[in-house]
Amino acid sequence: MIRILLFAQLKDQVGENKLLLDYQPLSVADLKKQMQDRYKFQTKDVMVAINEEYAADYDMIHDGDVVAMIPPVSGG
Amino acid sequence: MIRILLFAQLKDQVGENKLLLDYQPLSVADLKKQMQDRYKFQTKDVMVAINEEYAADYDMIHDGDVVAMIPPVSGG
Amino acid sequence: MFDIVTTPISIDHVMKQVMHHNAGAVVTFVGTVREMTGEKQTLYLQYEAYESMARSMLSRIGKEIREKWPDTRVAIVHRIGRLEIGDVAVAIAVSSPHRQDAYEANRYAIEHIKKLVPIWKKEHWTDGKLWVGNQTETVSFKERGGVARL
Amino acid sequence: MFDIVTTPISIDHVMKQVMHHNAGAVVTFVGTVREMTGEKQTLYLQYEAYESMARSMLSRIGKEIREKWPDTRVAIVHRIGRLEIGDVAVAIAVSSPHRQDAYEANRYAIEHIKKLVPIWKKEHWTDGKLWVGNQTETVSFKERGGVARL
Repeated sequence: MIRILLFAQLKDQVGENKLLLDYQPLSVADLKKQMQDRYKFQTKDVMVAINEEYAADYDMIHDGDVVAMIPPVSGG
Repeated sequence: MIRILLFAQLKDQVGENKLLLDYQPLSVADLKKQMQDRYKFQTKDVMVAINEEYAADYDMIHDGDVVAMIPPVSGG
Repeated sequence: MFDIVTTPISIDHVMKQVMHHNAGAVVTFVGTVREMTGEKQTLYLQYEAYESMARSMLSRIGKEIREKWPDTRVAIVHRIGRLEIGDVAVAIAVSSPHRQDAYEANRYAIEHIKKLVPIWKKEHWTDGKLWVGNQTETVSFKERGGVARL
Repeated sequence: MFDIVTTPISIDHVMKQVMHHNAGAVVTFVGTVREMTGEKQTLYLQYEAYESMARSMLSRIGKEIREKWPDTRVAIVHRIGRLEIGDVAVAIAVSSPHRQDAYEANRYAIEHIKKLVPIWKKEHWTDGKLWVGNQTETVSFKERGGVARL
């Protein structure tokens, strides 16, 4: 199982702040593509964190990971 | 009459915070030289303000002016 | 002190975290909610965060600063939830024996917060609302009928 | 607000002078009395000023800042008299819609204060006392038998 956290406009668009995905071997790039296909949002500017660490497109997601989809931040 | 104000180490050396000088036509450079000759302190790093405005060596001092001898400042 | 809070920030308290006998210089940055951005008037802001990650990112920025400027001390507090005009959203205090380090390290902190720390603000304007899109505030993700135009 | 005072400085009060609805960024510099400078231990400081000129120089620095960075507001307060370790000697607050301006203008203020404003500090060390010689604190006018060695 992979837990996917959504924030800000992504959360509003999907209508959920959390999604559960059955585990399958996939990279960050694969996940972004799946999300884009399913929920019709652009992921070009979205950063991904795996277990609270920013991850690169080629990083693999493992079973049990918490994956956050992080749209451009605007704190401060 | 010219009033001369002294601060910090200059005040300590001369033992006065104010000197009165009979008026005579003189420039800032002239005054510095007089002070140096009379009170034996170096005026190389001393800035001079006439009526609370920094003055250049060639500026003339006028009767009634308040002239401050300003050693290197160290506020902040 | 690196924290995400939902209650008003005491700037004094944040500064006190970094002041000590051998720090002659303390530079503080305070970010407040601005009313006007160009012609647009903000009514209030709603900040949300990925809290656990935001906290650990703030600590990491603090750690990086202490590595780059070894004699500094750093405290950062960011507020989330609903903020009104004039409210303090973030306070960053850096102390150092050297003022140049304090300015530079403080600047480093806010620039990195604006790029990396997972906190988002939703602006509520007189004529609508939107999630502010990126750290430079040049891109906006405008909500229209529930679907963002990107 | 540009002032020379003999009583403790309230940083909060200085910041409040510049905070307003359209200033999203407030940068504050606080200079405190440091205990150790290298190996030397300070017991306390005595600040003196050419007060009337110092006040007008602070105002002028404020005016220059508002000319260079038009949307800023500035407040500067410097304390004189006897200050103990940890006491606040100077507080400078600058607000601006733009954080870069607030940092730069604040830095401009402290650099100009340290070069131009007629305020002097006499350090009282464990092993003597001296007037600190220039703004970079690299030259000291050491008192020896009443005659400074320059």
